[in-house]
Amino acid sequence: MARVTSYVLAIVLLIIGIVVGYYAGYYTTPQKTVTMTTTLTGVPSTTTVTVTTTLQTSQPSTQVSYTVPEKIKAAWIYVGPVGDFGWSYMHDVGRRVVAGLFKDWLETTYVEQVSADQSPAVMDDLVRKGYTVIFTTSFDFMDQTYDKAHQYPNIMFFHCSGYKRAPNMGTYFADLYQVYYLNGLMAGALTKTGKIGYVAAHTIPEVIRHINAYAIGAKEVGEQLGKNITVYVIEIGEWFNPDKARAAADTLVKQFNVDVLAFTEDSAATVEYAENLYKQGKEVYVFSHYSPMYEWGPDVVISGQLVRWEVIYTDILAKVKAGIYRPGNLENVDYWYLLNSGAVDLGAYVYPNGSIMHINPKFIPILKSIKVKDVLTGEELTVYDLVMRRYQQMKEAPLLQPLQGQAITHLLESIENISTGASHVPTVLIAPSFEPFTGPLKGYCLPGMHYSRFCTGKPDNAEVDIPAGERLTHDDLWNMDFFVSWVAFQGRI
Amino acid sequence: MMMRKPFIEVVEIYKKFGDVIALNGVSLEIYPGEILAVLGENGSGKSTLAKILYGLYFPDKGYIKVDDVVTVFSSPAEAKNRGIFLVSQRPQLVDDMSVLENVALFLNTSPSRDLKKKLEVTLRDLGMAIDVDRGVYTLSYTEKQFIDLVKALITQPRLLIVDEAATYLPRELKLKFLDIIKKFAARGGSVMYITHKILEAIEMGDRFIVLRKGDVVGVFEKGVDVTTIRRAMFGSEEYLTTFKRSPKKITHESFALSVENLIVFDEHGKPSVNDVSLNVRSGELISIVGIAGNGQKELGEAIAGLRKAARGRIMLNDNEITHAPASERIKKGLIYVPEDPFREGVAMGLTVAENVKLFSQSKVSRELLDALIKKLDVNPSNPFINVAKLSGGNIQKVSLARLLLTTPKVVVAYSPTRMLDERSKTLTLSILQRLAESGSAVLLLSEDIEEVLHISTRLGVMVSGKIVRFFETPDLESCREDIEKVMVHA
Amino acid sequence: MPKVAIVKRELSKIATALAKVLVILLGLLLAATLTSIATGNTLKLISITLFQSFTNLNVFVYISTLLPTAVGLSLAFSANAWNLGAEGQLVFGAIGATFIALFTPLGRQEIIAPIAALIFASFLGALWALPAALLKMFRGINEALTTLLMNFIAYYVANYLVKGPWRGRTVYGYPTTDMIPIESRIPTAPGYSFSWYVVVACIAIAVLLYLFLYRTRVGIALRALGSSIHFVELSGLSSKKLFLIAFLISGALAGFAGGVKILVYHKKLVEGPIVGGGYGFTSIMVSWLGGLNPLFVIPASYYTAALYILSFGLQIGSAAVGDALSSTIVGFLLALILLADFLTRYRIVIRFR
Amino acid sequence: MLVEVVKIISDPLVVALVLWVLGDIFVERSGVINLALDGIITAAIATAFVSTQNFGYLISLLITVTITLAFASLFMIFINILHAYHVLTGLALNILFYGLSALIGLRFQQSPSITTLNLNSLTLASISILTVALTWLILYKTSIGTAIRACGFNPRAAEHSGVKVWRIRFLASVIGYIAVGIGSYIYATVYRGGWSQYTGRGYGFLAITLAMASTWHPLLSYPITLAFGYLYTSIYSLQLLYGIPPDVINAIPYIASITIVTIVYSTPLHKKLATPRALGEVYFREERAA
Repeated sequence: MARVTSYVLAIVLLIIGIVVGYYAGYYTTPQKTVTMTTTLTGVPSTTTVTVTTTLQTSQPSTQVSYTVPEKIKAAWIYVGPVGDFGWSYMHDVGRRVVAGLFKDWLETTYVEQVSADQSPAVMDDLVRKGYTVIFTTSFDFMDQTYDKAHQYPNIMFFHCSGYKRAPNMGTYFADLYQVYYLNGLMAGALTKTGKIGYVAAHTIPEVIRHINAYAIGAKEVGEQLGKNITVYVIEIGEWFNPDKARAAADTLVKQFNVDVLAFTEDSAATVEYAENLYKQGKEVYVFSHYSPMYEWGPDVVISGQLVRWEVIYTDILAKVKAGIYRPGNLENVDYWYLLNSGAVDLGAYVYPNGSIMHINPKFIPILKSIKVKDVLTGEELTVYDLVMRRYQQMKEAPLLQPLQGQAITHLLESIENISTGASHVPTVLIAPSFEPFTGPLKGYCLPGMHYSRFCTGKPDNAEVDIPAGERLTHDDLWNMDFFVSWVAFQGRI
Repeated sequence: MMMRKPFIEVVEIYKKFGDVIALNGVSLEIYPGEILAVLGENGSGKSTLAKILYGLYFPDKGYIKVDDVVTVFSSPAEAKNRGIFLVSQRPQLVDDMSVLENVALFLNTSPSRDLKKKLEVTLRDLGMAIDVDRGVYTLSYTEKQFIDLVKALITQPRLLIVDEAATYLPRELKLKFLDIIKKFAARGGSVMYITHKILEAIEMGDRFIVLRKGDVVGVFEKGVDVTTIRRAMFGSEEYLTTFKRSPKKITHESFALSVENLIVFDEHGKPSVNDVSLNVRSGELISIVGIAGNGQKELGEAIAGLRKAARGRIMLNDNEITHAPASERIKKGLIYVPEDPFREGVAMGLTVAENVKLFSQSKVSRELLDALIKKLDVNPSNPFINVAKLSGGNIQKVSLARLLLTTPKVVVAYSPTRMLDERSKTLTLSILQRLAESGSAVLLLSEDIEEVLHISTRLGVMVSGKIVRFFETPDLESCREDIEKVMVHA
Repeated sequence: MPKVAIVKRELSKIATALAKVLVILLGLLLAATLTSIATGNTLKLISITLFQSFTNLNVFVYISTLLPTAVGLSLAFSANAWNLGAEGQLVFGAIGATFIALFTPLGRQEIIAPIAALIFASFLGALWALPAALLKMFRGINEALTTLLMNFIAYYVANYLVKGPWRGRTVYGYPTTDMIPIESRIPTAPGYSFSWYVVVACIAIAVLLYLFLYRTRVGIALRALGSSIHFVELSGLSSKKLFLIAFLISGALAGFAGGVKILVYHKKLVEGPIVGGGYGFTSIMVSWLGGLNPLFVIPASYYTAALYILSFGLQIGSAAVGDALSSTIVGFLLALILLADFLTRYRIVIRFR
Repeated sequence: MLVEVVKIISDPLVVALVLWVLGDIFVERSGVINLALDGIITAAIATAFVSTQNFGYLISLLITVTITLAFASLFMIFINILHAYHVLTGLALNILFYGLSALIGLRFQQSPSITTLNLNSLTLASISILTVALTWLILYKTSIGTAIRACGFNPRAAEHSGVKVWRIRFLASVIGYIAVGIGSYIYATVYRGGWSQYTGRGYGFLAITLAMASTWHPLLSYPITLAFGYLYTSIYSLQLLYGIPPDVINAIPYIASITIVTIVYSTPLHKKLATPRALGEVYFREERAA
């Protein structure tokens, strides 16, 4: 009996298998034609604008025949879920903006929750499905993207936050340190204890820049108001861990008497924590990080940093469509977008009409009531005005604007202004007229990290002394491995 | 009696496990106040029937009629609600809980103080002094079996199914056990008494039903004789019990196995083997008997290395093995045949062939495997079948394969015939005897003097962890009464 | 009142396999239909993605991590060694491979480097499994607990290394080591992201472990350990040694997988949770999917790998399918396997009297 | 010292953790390996969050517990009716529940945060202490508890005593998952107040580990969870004061757990703690193996 049933079952299964196979086969056939379109070849366009100047020695760029396709298919790979309301979320906001803006010729897609070792397979899949522009939005993906760039010479890759580039792989990043400095100014004005906290995900140069800029700002104002500013830093060791961020914030507040917090961690946990404290009657202020977090803590968020990846994505994709960016000339494409580009901004909330709330209105009267001096000019003004003045100073960096997006410009970023030799035009401003990382600065090298010109070859905790007037260069910022001396970190209190 | 309405009717029950038909349309009825004895060999379907009546197995076809209501039980809970309870071969208690908790579990109440009092009274009335707060794992097999019965009686069931539960109890306790059951029937309860021991059945039963390979092959009234039942049980097949004690043929003067002043503690740190010394020469078959729980099991396990020896020495061919792990002892030629084939005798989940392969230190060829299966009469004979699919008796047989692969220097066996029907029991004992004849030193630890009387060259009686007396005459049968007296009254 | 009972069903092996395949296929169709209804994508698009996921050679990317780990675990589980620490052992394997490739002269020897790195990775994986095994053997401490806890510790060890002593000189302070030398990397198949060498090795490992478990006395004894320790002892094999063997082999194979991840995919040591990536836990699932039989673990790892591809593939080019929906679908499909397993092993009997 | 203890006892995260551990103890005491806990917690947190936004605190508590029970029932159907391997079921369903959590959260979210409930220390402390006491009473002093533990020790013998194993396992999961649901509710509304995709992932495994470490005994689980909670939430000051790197600090709770368990097992105490021996056993009534 059982035997008969199993034979019947086998035959039925076989039939169904054939049907299913046919069905699957039928629907997969047209796909082949889709893949064909991606490998279209043609005469190279003559409208190329080459901005590249070979600066670094690199592998000879492979000659790839390429024409700009009618419709551009671009894909984003995210390391986290879009719903994290942090890093991946903001990238996706950027993606949605360009998708709407260029909807006539741009088709976008994204893949979320991809880990480093899964990313190559995902890239394979994307290439096979005809995507020609791939944005990989995590440092973790750097080497994998680099490898795939070599494997697929006519696909354009853009990697966020890394430093490896190839003829068909560019890099981009929006850096927040200037905004952190502005946050620091306000923190210095609003702290009562003079103790300021910082919850850091990892102490990598990017975060070290943030912390230092923040500390410099806080001291600039705090010192004038007679406060002894110390920035306490706790590193939690993870990019995304709301509960640990919260525990660290709690430690800072309860054990180190900190009353203003800032953080680099991809969740709103620290803001939520401060808001809860406020409801329990304890006032601890906080700066929102990365995405607009005002809504999480309307009573405690002073301001924050905002990122607008759409600025970079619009630029890249427009240039791709125009044929400016093409596989073969991305070797020197490196976006290092600061305040002046609009890719980052000061604020914690975006109004429905698109304008930005730079400072929580609740705190504006307080900031306007505190008077300090501008250390550059000696002029007396309110903290609010100081923040806005600095904001304007850093937002203006006129000459470099059209060149931005090119690695070559990084060499010039620390040059404040340049003399033309013509007597009626004394100097031309090319970089922001104000830069937080300008000497004199004193600091100490971090244990185990010795890359910068200040710490290479020196022991852990060695003194760093940046002479007055010296402005740190792009390279110095990239390699930052020291804290300014009023940052308390890992036993150095 | 026939005029009364049956309490329960079993109608055309059919149950199949894979390709094996366990019950092939069995019908019977049980009346209030009677003891129905169900007889059959291993694998005849007795236990399956009991489990279907108790809701543990779901019948493929057929139904049960209780008080004229047609039903089938899909869980023991349902059977219990109808007043049916099964006391099975292995006491079904939760080892990790106390006696009180087990009873509370059965009665579906909380382990309260009232229950504790009630239970203590009941136990005292039955003459059992057990601390009800003790964990069940600390109880002996006998005690567990009693608790299993007692907890059933507290609920005042209408039908008590006793599945080989008394078979392995020592005589005195067995009588007590059977007495309780008889009293229960006398008060109007129904009993289904399942056994493979014909004499026991005749003693207990009011009516008899004999099963063979899932069929009812005979229904007898009180007064039937042994031969009739035996013929029904075994059919035309002849079955023999011819044991001739071979003349003592001691090949070595030295001892193959010697135990010196051995002390073994049980789970509570009380000595269960207390200062035991014994020597076994090659070619000898020595039996140690005693009522269950007097230390035979612990002695056997200590010699096998499954239990720690607290003091004393164990020597194997003049090598000390007191602290060697079990695996080491086996390699040195000591083979232990455990009582419980399920837990220690075979590995469930492996095939017969794989089990045999594990016993053997060398390669096992297909021919050897087939020969072994034939010799041991394992049914079904397919060596690539999962052991778990065999019946209990057949599993025990597979576990005996370890004795047939080599001629071991020393064999220690503890109740190896429990769970076996008479034919398999004979087979097992003859294997042990043959091993002794071919030069092994055999130590047989048992709770049943019947089975060891005929084959032992020497017989020791163990009471409370001590060997109180050795009997060594050519005619041990004549000492039977003495031996029993020593077992009970030392 | 009708009586419902679940009883065993005995199907032939072929019928079982076919029935499972049928249930899975129907499940895939059902999943495709539901997804297309839920998201408004055409059934065609979803079906194509489904079909492509199961035919995409990149399944080997996942197979080469899941298979060795799961095969090792199935050995451990059948020996009743509850090694839930594959994740940590995998991370330690990665640490071992990085050590050989980056910090020893072996790392610059072609061919020798990857082999040496994988061997050392296996060794470190086994080493990380050792404390749990020893604690169990000598102190009786639940090995499931210790191995589970040691996963987290392994994560933090890796984190400490990449941020502390092993932090690369050329990585701009990011928490990774430097790249391992080219000689020690294992090249990937053109157009794909896996290495044929590794795939062949993994399948060979599965087959060898099958032979070991089912054909050798020690292997059979390991499986017997699952049902009775005393039985194994009484067969003349030391259960403690066997337990240790089971633990070490499963640890070593997880370590091997960790080594593969470094040599093929990461090419440098990164933070623990990124190296581990949850594969250690998924492998536990895979080994049970394969019924703890190394040969069946191969299709089980293929299926799981295809589901990984599927969960990303679904997101590409279709509207409204994010990770949330694709992981729901993957969970649904896995649950269907359980259902298929049930249907082939049991049947439900309903009787009205 | 006392202040520290009070702080830990009334820490909402620790209270949630205690409830999760106790919920897990109920389920695992009945012999079911509860690996689906992680997914269910994640989904329950998402549910608690979005239902609080849509319906307010009180109704949200009801909804959270109901939905948690619905998820638990799905898990139990696989275990008890489909007779699936516990480990496999748990891990497979986890993936499903993670997905569902994100679907629920993303679909019904109104705004990124809610105002957290401000429960005072006494309330929070008494919630956890009461639950511990209640768990102990139910498990050790009632008939249901006896049946639950019997199913964890030896389902076969329990069935033989007239216990419907599947029903008791179901019941145990219902009781346990009520605690899990309340724990998740506390996490979402009292502790966090915010939600992002996959919030709460990982706590399930942590709870399972802590239950294991306390040998599934409710009274023992409390101090162990408190100790872990203390190490988990309060040791970042070590980093600032003594310069201990974060990864060493993060590893301390886990190393401490192993050490504590080793010490406990080296004392005679552990012999008194009977653990559910049949944990993970796929119980099929008609199985012929004894």
